Amino acid sequence: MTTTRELTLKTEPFVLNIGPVHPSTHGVYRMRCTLDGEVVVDIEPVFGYLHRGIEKLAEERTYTGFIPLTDRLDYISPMSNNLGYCMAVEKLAGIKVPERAEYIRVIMAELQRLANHCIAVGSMLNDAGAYFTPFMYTFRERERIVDLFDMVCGQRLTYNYMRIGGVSQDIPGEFLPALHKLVDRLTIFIEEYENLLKLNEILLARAKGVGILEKDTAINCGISGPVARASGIKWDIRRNDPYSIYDRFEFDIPTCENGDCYDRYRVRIEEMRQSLRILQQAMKQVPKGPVKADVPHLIRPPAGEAYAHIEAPKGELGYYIVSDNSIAPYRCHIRPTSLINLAALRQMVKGWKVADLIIIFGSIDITMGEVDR
Amino acid sequence: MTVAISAKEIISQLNTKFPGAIEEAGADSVLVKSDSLLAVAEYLKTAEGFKFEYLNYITAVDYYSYFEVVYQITSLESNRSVVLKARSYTRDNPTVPSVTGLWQGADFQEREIYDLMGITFEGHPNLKRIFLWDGFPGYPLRKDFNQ
Amino acid sequence: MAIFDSALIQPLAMQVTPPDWPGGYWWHWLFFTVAIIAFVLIMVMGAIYLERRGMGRMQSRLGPNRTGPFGLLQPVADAVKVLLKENIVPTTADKIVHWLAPVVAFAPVLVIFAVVPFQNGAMLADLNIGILYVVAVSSIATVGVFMAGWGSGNKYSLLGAMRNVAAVVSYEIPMVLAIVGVVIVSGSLSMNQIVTGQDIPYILVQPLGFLIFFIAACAEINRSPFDLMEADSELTAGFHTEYSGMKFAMFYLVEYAEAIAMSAIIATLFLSGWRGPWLPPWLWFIIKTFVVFFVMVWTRTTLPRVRIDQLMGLAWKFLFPLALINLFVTAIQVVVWPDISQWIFVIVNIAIAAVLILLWSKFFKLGQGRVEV
Amino acid sequence: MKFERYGIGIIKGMAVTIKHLLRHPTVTQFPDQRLNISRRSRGNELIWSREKCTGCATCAKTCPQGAIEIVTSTNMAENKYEVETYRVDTGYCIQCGLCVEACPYDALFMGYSYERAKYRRAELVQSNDELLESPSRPASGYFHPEIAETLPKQTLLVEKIVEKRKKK
Repeated sequence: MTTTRELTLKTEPFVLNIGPVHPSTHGVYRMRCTLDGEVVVDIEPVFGYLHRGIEKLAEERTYTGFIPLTDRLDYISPMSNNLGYCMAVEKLAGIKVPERAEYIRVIMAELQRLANHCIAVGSMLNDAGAYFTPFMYTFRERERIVDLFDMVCGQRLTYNYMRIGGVSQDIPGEFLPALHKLVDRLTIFIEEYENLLKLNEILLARAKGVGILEKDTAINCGISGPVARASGIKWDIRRNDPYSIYDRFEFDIPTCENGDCYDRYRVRIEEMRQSLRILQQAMKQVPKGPVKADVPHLIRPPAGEAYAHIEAPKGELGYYIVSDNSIAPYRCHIRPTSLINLAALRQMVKGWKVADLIIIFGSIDITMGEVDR
Repeated sequence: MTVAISAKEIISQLNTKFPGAIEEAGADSVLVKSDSLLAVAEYLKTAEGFKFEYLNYITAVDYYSYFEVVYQITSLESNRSVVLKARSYTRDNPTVPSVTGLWQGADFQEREIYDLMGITFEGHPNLKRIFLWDGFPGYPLRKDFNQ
Repeated sequence: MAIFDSALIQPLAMQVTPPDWPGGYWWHWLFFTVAIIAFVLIMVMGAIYLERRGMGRMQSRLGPNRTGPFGLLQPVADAVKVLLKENIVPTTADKIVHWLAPVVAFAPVLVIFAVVPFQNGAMLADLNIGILYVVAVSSIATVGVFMAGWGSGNKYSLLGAMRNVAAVVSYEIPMVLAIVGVVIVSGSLSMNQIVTGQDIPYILVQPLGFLIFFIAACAEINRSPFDLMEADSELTAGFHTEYSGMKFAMFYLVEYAEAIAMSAIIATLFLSGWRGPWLPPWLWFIIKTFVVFFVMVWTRTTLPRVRIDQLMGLAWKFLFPLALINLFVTAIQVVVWPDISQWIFVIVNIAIAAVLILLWSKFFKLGQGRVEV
Repeated sequence: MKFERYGIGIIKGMAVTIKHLLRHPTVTQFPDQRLNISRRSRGNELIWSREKCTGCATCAKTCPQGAIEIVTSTNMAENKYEVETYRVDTGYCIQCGLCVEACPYDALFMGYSYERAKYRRAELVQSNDELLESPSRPASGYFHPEIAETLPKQTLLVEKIVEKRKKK
């Protein structure tokens, strides 16, 4: 249902500056919105408030020394960042990762996806206005996941767990029992969380049909991850370009057709279920063995270039590394999922109201650490 | 599995279609002359049998003697990808044609490269600095950037 | 409770006449003015405590529990803190309007309580047009809110204030129509007589009216899911973005005092006010007020926020026709079968309400609402 | 038939929140109740063992932030390096733990303690004896499994369902 502009009164557009300090810009994103009353006529994104020059810093660090900095890219899902970077360097240097390390990596990446989607879904629903309740529930579950990360690597936010050729330490003995309990707990939690807002009439009114991203636009803009899958693009790097040991697990790729905010929320919830499926399979199969290939600390990959990409929780996360056979990358480009997913935001929000702008923006799920790098 | 399309596969087709446009064909990448980049990219995006409609990323590397802009494009249907490269041999004002007309997703990435590497993308509708402020001295990702 | 006993023996038809107090009218007015102000302030503290603790527990947190026993003194501590804060007036603000707005918003809320019966006849003024007076006075607070939004010179504030005005103007109509249903059944506009006439709580006799009144009341006092005026995720804080210190405290007070006032009115109109077995009447009144307020807290915790056009659509397309039908049905019942036991109407009205809501829900659709720009 | 538009969804959601009202909250009141942190916790301060350190400076080379400064001199009599200064600028430290991993002589440990904030920036630069292990700054089990075994078991939220939480 669209109404044309002629039916309504002529008004004077004015510019509203949303961000960089605003409760729902998820960091320091800034949108210079031109509004006509409540209707968004145009937005102009302004980036750079969190720019730290990480790509330049990579050129001044050793290959291993850059891993802690990848934690700071997408600080919601550092494990995935670690994984992507390590895979790129392994591809460059031709390192084979031990079996046990691969399993641990997959477990960590899937837990990270759960943790990320917890935040993504929670904060999107919080942007829709449910007073912090969905956010609190998902955050509570994220704490449970983060507990396990804390157990294996000793930090709760900047994990720095993956290493080139494996992972830094073996998982402790109490990890797998705790993971079993966690998977059970999360299965129950998702069911309960579905009751909370899945069929809520107000959420349906707010999110269904709002901020539609057409399939063609999504492809043209290079959108990836849950946002693309919500628009009907059945594209998951875990399945289309299986890395690590993802080809050994059974899981589905949830997709939706409409590409609206509600679909993006649904896709994330479904992905959480699929992640739980992968975890259930993976934790039964973890083999014994070493967790790290014999890689020198100051690794010197042969000169060349490599691009490795993984299906990070937010989409395709890639690292393009050029080596000149020194201890530091010659060039390390990070394919920023969040930045590229923002490319279609302008088309998505045009003509919607300010309140919709917030929920559409929330449904894309970006992290400013990755946008600005 | 995303098969990196072997450059030899498409090089012959590209050579017949655009004679003289290919500078060099690597193992999995095609180095295109920067003035014919747009035509090649458009052909690869639209032509039957290729349909490379998804732009994974754009990046640029400073090799001192030249700048190399790297495009990876993927065909979602046939699950194949190819890496296009274009070079600019000047350091003063390197220019490469913009592909924003073909892939809208290139918008921010080209702005980022312009901001950090100083490569001008001809035909970009809104080529401004994206992360750094206007008037920032120099381009930080260049190898000769002096802190 | 000796002071109330004298009030109890008053005849029901006393209308405006205050009870026969020793010392005459003036003592009565003085006593009830002081009592109302104290009541409002204490109830607001209780409400804030209830909201923060209750909401905390619903979100699986604790809520404030540090100040005093069980955190009961938290509202006091908050009040002291906020009163000591610096009073900031933005340079672009309209100084006089900015200063006047909290006062204009606060006064009418206190005035509402003049006609709320705490016990039989225990009220400042038993106006024979009591409920009309409530409707008239309660909309004045909107002027204060709009003054705050306009005077702040902030675009967020202005947007919030505009939304508030639009909402209040729209929701007055279904609200008044719902009240008229009650008035027809009870045959009086006086709050006290509405209570004395409620042998069956009107929530049963007028289920649809109650629902409409509750929704409209929530919208009018900016309670979630209609808290668009201060939508924290969209407009940071809406109309009181630019307020600090004492003036902010006034707005905070208004917010909760309005909620208490509306809860009190709902308790009076639909939950048979101070009537109830065993406990003293004033306690029944307070309990019922808090029960209604708790429902408001509960909805605030659970529901996302609606959008402004959906808010309007709900008022005009959903509540307004239903309120009209409810009014007609009630009028017919009262006129045609004046002597039948009300219990029959209870069953009939609940059935009618269920059918109407199901029917309207089927045709009424919110959502979409993109404007071509 | 889908009951999508009759308020069923709203009622379901409200049932979830009211259930939570009766459940025990998940939070911990921090200064009073303390959960056991991870045995591998990468805490605030680095712990250095003077006896084991040979002054090889692998840690300094590994540190991505360049926060470790180490000055050695040769002790000709015993034919070994002598560490004169071992200085860590914890203000620059990002607690990545790479130095602990890299140390070939197990002379470095992450700290198990937390709440080690300082009032002055200068106090963040710690050297020599300040870095040794002490009762207030125990060593963590990060990359030292033998220490990890001695530390108390980590409290897991998923295992510990809140009721049994005691006040310390």
